[in-house]
Amino acid sequence: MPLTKEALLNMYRRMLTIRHFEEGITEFSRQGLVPGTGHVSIGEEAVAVGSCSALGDKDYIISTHRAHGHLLARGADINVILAEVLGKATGCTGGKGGSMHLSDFSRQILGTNGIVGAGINIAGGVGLAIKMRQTGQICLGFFGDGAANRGTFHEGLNMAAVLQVPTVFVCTNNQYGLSMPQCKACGNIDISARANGYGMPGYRVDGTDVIAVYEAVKSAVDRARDGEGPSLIEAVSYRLRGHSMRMDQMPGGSDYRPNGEVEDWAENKDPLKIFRSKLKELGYINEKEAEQLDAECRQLFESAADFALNSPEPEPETAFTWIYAPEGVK
Amino acid sequence: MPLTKEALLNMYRRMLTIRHFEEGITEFSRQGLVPGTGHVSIGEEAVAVGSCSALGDKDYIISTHRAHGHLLARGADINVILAEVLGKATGCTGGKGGSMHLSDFSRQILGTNGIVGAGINIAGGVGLAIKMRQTGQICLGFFGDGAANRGTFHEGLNMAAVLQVPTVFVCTNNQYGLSMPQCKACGNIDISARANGYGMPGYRVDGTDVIAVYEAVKSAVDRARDGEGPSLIEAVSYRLRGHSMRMDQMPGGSDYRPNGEVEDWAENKDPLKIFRSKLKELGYINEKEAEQLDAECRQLFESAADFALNSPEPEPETAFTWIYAPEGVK
Amino acid sequence: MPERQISYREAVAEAIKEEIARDDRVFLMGEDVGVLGGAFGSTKGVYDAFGGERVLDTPISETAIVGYALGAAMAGMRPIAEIMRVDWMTICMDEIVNQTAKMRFLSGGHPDVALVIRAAAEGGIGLGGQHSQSFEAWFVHIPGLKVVMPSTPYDVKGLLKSAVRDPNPVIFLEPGVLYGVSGPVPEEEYVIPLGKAEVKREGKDITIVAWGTLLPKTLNAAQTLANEGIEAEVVDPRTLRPLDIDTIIDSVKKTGRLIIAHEAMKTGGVGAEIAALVQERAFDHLDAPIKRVATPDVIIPVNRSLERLVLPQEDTVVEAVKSICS
Amino acid sequence: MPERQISYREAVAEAIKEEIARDDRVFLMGEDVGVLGGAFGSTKGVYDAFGGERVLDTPISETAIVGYALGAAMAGMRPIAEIMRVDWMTICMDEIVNQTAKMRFLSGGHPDVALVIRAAAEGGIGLGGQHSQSFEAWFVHIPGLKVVMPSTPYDVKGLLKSAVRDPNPVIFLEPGVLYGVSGPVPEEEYVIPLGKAEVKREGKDITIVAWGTLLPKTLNAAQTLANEGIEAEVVDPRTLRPLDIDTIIDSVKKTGRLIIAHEAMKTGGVGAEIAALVQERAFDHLDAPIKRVATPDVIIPVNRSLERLVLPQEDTVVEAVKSICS
Ligand SMILES: Cc1ncc(C[n+]2csc(CCOP(=O)(O)OP(=O)(O)O)c2C)c(N)n1
Ligand SMILES: Cc1ncc(C[n+]2csc(CCOP(=O)(O)OP(=O)(O)O)c2C)c(N)n1
Ligand SMILES: [Mg+2]
Ligand SMILES: [Mg+2]
Repeated sequence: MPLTKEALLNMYRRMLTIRHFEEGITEFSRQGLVPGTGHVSIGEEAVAVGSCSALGDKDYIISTHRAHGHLLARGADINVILAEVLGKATGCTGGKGGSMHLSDFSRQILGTNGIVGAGINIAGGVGLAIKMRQTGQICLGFFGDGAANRGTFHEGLNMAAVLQVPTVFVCTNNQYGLSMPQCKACGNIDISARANGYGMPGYRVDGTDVIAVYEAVKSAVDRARDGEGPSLIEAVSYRLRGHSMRMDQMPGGSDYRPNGEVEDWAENKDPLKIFRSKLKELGYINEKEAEQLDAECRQLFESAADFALNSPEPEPETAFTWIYAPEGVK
Repeated sequence: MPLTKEALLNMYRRMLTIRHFEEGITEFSRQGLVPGTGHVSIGEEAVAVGSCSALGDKDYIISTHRAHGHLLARGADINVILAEVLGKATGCTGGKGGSMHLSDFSRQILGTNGIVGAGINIAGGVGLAIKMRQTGQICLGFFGDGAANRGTFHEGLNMAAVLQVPTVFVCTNNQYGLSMPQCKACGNIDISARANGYGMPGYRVDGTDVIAVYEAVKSAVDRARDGEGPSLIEAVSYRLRGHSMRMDQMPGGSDYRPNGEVEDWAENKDPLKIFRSKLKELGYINEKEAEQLDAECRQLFESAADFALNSPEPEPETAFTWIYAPEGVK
Repeated sequence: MPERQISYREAVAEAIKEEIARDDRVFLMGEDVGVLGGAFGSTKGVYDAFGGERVLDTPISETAIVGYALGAAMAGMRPIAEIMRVDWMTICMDEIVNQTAKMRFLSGGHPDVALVIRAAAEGGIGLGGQHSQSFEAWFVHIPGLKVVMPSTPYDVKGLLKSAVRDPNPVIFLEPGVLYGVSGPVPEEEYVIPLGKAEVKREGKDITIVAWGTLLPKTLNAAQTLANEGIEAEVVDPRTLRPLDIDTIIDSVKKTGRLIIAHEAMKTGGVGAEIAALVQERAFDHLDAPIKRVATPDVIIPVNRSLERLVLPQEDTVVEAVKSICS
Repeated sequence: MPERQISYREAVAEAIKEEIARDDRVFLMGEDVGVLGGAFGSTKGVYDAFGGERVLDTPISETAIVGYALGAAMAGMRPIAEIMRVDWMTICMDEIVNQTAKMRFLSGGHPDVALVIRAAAEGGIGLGGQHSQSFEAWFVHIPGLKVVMPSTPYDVKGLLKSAVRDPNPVIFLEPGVLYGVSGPVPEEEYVIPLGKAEVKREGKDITIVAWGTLLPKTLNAAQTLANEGIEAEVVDPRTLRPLDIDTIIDSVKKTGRLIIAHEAMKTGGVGAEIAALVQERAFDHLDAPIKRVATPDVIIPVNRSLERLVLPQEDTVVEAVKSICS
């Protein structure tokens, strides 16, 4: 069933929102407003939006350190997410977790992670609970190409296959793990080929094409929902910015990439540009509408910025809460 | 180049030696002479001997908790190994490591391991040193089908492929990891298929056929020696005894196997029986010679038993040595 | 009617069975916990009672065992995950320390981080350096975790049931050498609250805090000492985090002397923490330096006499007491 | 001529370069240590000097990094392995604790177990719960390891060179927040022996043992206290295993009072071990209970003011001193 015009425009809107959000926080980071660091996913929006569009309302996601896009694609409250990135009391963890620890339980977003590859097993475990409780949900677990070389990938995917849990594993292959080119980090650059070792389907898809991502993830989601177990999807895209906002501001922090590589991808494989052309081709949007949408999404960020910048700092006492459950919780 | 009669008989002799050694210590264990536990590899001798026969004198091995066979196949001193299993001062670690920690540096046997899957990375690292030092050796790392589900397998094999180290990974698929049937522990029962995910050749071979094992390992060894990097070999065999000598003595300690399975393998796929028939077929041995060889190998164990049983207990002071290097070592 | 006697391992299995029966969110997962009934027999009968839906035999994948248990907890289950031995909790420390212990905090107060991670601990059965350790000190260092280490069949049953019901992640350590030891366990259901020490023997001359295998050894030592006129009070913390320091301090205020006895390595063991706390809070009540009885800093050997030599024994406790009670 | 000033991170890189140049068995491996020069810049220039043969950028595979380093050591090399942050040493604790620390013992005295495992430690830069920890207490608990944690450019250079030459495995922890701090480091080669504390400031009223980021904070606190008439002696152990307890005891015998200051969590931190040792060996010399200054048992928050609030600061040390020096 092909995506409707409305659905496609909605996807485009989400991608634009992510782009504006991440450009905005990059600027905030330069101004010293972001405590610690943060990892933007500019260039990878099609993976976030394509994947999350394939989910039902009740489905779970688990994500990584590079998660703003996943959260926004899944419909998390932009105000709350931005406030968290700025370490404010109104953020999803009250400013305690920051950019690497975003969540929204009302949307089944169970959390992101500062440890590369740690979410893979958790996503499998969420799938296990779904299976045991027979709720008909699925869980989508995001991770990166770098994470695919951690033991957790192996243990988590094999366990998922063995237990036949309804988890879809989505690897955003943005071609770098910090400074390490994926082609030097993996003995075989085709990460999806690893799925066969676990007896699970693996698909490699163009991660700059949001529709292609959607379709691949959708078929994996359907499969999982039908009780046929987990799948691995590798979405090949490119990280258009530095590894983190902090590193991008460091001298030499991005010197590890071949000359012209970033520019080439930005020019020719920016998922937003590609999708915009596609929408125009389909006659779903014209230049003026596109610009209006762009402005709307920029406005979403601006108003979130208003909210977050004006939000209070967390109260000192909050440093000591949530370490254990409040007494009496059962 | 086909194996000579002498080489084949030598291989058979080694297999017999292992069998007698492990039957002997099983009896010692019943008598309470083995501290802790020990894991015999009865039924898996062809993997040990086939693999080690493919190595040159200077090549390294790294092994597992189920290692007596590997040590004896590699030519370690049977007296020293037996003494170690019995926890005696004359053992390779002076009775401190026991059956799970066997080594013989004079034969490049760098050690075995009580942690399932931990040797895989170590074997890769030995390969790395070989490569850096350009010594022309190779390293063979043994591990089990259960270990193949640990993250160390994944990290170790991928790293080996990335660094192109001369390490040959040999997985003895004896079809069980303790009580867990391999077919229930691996999403895909073909462990060798995982090699492709790392861009490394993977072979699955009949692990009850010592010549088949030899040939597969030999070609991987040659490849590694030629600078073409690591390989994975899965040798399918069967563990004819319980998981450990200790568990074999516990009530219900082997109830997890289907009725008749052990008997069937013992009857039809015992690697010693198979190899003996083969040797007879080739006209390399007759029944009488076979029996004589058997007696000789049994005698090897008897005399090792004499040595080990009469060896002294370790001195109390030795409990405190080898924790740090002696002062002054550089 | 004489009280029913069952072994420590039977008490563990019984607690698990009762909790699975009580709450349909509770399940058991780990290596060989199902069909086999556990490598040490501590889950015998659980699979027979509940089958493969509630008792999952897993591959040898310690990071996945804990990671899956955590994920399942976050989606509303109450897993009991077994890592066969604490020695290989080394493999899943990220899952325990960075994920499980911090999940509530890092997800903004997520309510469902209720899981128990069980493992056999300590040595004494000749299994050597990689199968005889005790890392309770590591877990005690980690905010977000609770750490329990019971030494009797009665305690293990009551504490394990509480651990399963606790809304926090609990590291539950079972001294392997005690699995075969029997003791009274009533047929009726009971629970023992986490975080409460028990005075296992009253005495006025010295306080000995002991847990794990050192608890029974210390009780024997106290008997020997009593014959020589020294009355030791033996406190079993049972839970090491949160630690019931008040019970310990109260006892020290009475006796003026303290020994802490555990099997873990001396340097950096939990004995250090207790000594540090007691000297801080009962400085003026101490008549002698606090002593620690523990394994000297070695690697546990397989050979039986060497192992016996390095692990603290009843005698070690007796001698330590005499050295500060003269 | 004024002494040369370089940063802590430059001192690290210089030590590594000198050792690689000195001994062809030495090499560096880890994530992003090569082309990038380290995620925190602490290996900048090493790759340029020696290239990919002696400086290996690895995949994100912490178990393989340590396991490979160990294997390479066993076959005659002297690896320096970097785990980017101590927080993810959680991932390779088996390789560190069960393999590396025990390899000599379990292989019957194998001579070649010489490797250094480096990592950035501690918080203070807003990186939150999984990137701000300090686990020196875990490693101090493990026989077979040495544990070093230097706080100045001078110390880190001299100690790292010794660590590389040491025949034992060394866990080498570098407080991340100090990478940018500069200090005098001579051009000429020097080494500092492992296991020797240094009295960083003399004083007669109280002894403060401090390491990591707490060392500079404590030196500042000592200055403040001096203005108020309290002369603190500041001892930096530098190596935490083996610990130079004699230097600490000597100081306490002189001052009669002791505070231990570290950034790791209070419960189960190395402060407990030092307190336990000192009360045992200098019981009669103590005029007040030993106090510990440490992070209270929390999870480090990202928000800057909350982070500042939970981590011990100069003020925290000053107040602790006043509480026992009155
Ligand atoms: C276990 C672990 N190792 C290393 C790091 C440091 N680190 C943070 S992100 C990153 C790169 C991750 O690469 P990838 O999985 O491809 O995700 P990407 O950053 O490209 O989105 C590294 C090495 C970490 N946080 N956790
Ligand atoms: C990391 C780890 N997990 C679990 C164990 C307990 N254990 C010892 S041997 C074994 C089975 C190993 O299976 P496999 O790798 O197939 O080797 P096999 O015993 O069949 O030779 C298990 C689970 C261990 N020693 N180490
Ligand atoms: Mg990446
Ligand atoms: Mg097996």
